[in-house]
Amino acid sequence: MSTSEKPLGTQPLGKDEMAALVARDIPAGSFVNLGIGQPTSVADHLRADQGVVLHTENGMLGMGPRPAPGEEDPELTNAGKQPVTELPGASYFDSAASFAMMRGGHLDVCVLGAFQVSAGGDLANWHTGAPDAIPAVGGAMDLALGAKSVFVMMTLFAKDGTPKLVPSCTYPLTGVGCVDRVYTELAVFDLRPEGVVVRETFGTSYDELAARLEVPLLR
Amino acid sequence: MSTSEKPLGTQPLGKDEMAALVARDIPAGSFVNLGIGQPTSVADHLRADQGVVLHTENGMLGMGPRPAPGEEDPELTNAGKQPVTELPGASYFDSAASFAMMRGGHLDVCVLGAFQVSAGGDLANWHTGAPDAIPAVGGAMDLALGAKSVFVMMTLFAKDGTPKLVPSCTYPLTGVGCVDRVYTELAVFDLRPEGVVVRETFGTSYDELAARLEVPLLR
Amino acid sequence: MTTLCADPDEAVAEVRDGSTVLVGGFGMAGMPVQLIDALIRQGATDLTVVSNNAGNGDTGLAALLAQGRVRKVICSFPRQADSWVFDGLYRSGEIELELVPQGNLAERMRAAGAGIGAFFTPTGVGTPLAEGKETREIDGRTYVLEMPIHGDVALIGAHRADRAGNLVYRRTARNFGPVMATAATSVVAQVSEVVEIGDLDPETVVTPSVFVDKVVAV
Amino acid sequence: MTTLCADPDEAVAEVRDGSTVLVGGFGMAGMPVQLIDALIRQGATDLTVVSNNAGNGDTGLAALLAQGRVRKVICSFPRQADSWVFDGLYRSGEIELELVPQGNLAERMRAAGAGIGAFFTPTGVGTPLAEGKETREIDGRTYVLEMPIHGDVALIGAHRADRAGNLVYRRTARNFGPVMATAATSVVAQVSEVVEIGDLDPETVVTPSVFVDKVVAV
Repeated sequence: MSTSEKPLGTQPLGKDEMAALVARDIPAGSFVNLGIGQPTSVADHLRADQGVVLHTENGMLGMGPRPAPGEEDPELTNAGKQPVTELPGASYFDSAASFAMMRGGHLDVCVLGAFQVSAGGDLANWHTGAPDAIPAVGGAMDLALGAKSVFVMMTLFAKDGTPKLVPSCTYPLTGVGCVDRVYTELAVFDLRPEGVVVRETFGTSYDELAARLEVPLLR
Repeated sequence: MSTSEKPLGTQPLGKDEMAALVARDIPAGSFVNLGIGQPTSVADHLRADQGVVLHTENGMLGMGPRPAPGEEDPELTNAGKQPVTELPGASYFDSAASFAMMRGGHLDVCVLGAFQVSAGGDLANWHTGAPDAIPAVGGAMDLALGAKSVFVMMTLFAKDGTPKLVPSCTYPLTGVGCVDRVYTELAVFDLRPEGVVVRETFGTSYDELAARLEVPLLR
Repeated sequence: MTTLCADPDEAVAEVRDGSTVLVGGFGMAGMPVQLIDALIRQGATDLTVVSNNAGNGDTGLAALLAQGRVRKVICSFPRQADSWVFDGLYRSGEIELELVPQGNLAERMRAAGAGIGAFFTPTGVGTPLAEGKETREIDGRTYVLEMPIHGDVALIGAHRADRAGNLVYRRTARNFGPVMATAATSVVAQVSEVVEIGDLDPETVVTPSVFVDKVVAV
Repeated sequence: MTTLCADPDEAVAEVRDGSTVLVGGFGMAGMPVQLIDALIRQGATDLTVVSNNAGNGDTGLAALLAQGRVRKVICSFPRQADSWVFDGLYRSGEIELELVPQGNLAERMRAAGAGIGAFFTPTGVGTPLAEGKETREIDGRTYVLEMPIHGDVALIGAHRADRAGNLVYRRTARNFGPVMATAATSVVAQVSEVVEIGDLDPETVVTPSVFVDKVVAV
């Protein structure tokens, strides 16, 4: 899809708008894993009539929103160890089955955060490479491969101004060639075999993006 | 254990006596798979106070005896597709879990029939090697490896008079080095790293057995 | 998204020529009889059938085989007292057989469903069924490398489904259903009863809805 | 045969120095808190602990680590906001860490329990966590070979046991319990309640009694 097919946003997206955008793009009836952190906010924007079923890696399909205060169940949490609820039609299973479900390609969409994404779809989101950092990977490497479509939500530039959509990741990889689409505050990118396609822009233009990124862009 | 430690039987065992002997030797509290065919008769000789729990490869622990006529449930069968019953404390699981339970070494004893057993514990019980035979293996190769102790029940000689406990199997193998003990109508043999030990005899003697078998025997 | 089908014919309508079809059941327990009958009517041919057995008597799988619709059978125990249809086709060279120990059959489908590329199993080592396959000694034990078995379609029998597609089974009829449900691109389940969403206890669901594409009550 | 223990101390009495101990739980859900506390009192040292996390705050696993009783941790996510005990030991080189992606951690224990010698998984390929490991391309996809993780002991938390040792879990507290129960030589489960044999529906048992050695109600 070229950028001309959609109205261009006039200013960069806020976090909430990004989450709403991702939610809009998830096909009805999908089975979806929202990772941990920012991507979990996508749940707040899914419409009930979308019929999306949420998976959490710790062993549940049919995860519902945070419970009302005082109704938390310590034995019902999401992957971020936050209390959640159970929706009708839910099911529970053990960790081996939960990751088999992901690794086997049974989920439709997974939404993840990232430090860097390469033009070829490599993902770096578990380790900054800092020598004194204590490494921790959790389910990140499984999630990176764990769905038919892997979406990333991230800011397009790091705090120091360097792009996070790069020709080649400099941070340690989480997965190789696994990312299908990247949502940022300035644009949405499809990572395709033929290259990086700008799908939509927000408060910027294709030419501005092309000037700021080292990655060749396609319209 | 040498043969002198047990009273010698004065005549060969009948099938029922063999089954009773196997049942006697199964340690209390064992989890046991009785294969199909003749070994299943061992169940009739287990005492309730032995607390033996029967496994069937089609996905059940806690299998009970054949139901009363008219009370058969087509969805409750053993590996021979015969109707069985459910005992208190039973559980059901799928085929992958059932064979994982066996392959992972969680069962204590498996009792199988055989065409041939070698002195080194190789088992041949699935195929006679006849060129026109239609091959069928079922769970035989899994069962051969599927317990901490694998017992075989068989006649010691084939109909043509040739021994079935042999230096090396001539029939196609089911498993290598997997048999621990062989129950026959004439003797019980332990297959140990140091050789074949005659554990008990029935209506014959160590010397007679040694003369009729090509396998070196230990007392 | 799981579709509730009006009848078994609708449930198997999309099976294509040349497909690999996983068929549940151990003997008659868990056998998706009505789905197989619908597949016979449906007409797809040149099939590879993966199932524990290869048909009994003259109905069900045996009838599918008798129509010459099955190119290859992957199973553990084709030879039975009443497997004359398979026996005849096999002896006359009209059907291909890949014989797989029952546990490897289940585990190979489990691997397909779980995204495992291959696995080392001890079962079959040193036997004719491991001939020509890669073996490896690991921690003093010899294993043979086995590959996943993927299905294009799985036809399984379960006890009860909810409208979302969650399945529960009954007794030893569970057998190959849950693992086949993970191993096929399209999964069709026949059940005795379809209940409302919320009527199955989430703790007791054996096959979660994500694996199930079509459900039909028979 | 499953033994009902009078208290958690009896349940962990036989853990030996140098053992590999699988510890269930994802965060606090399914964490066998009383068994860990008993293990701290019991005194076994030079342990290898396999668990999803590496302890939080100053209690439970963290307290075991703080006593210098753990030589090595095999886990997926040691670093957390309150993992200061592990962090300190790791930075000072007093504890060894084998970092394993969570799905590989579960699958490696599943392999141990299922008698699988090794398996090819796509998870981790091309990352630092696959460095030095054998890789192989199968059907156009690259996989890394991963080995089983066996435990000498598993300490798990379940919801309810019957006197035979069958276990059921509750909600997302199930997580690593069922797979750890298959992967250890001796399996100890703490539960909220022990019921009579026959009081658990056989269709709903998640961990069959064959896997469970000791049960203690807490």
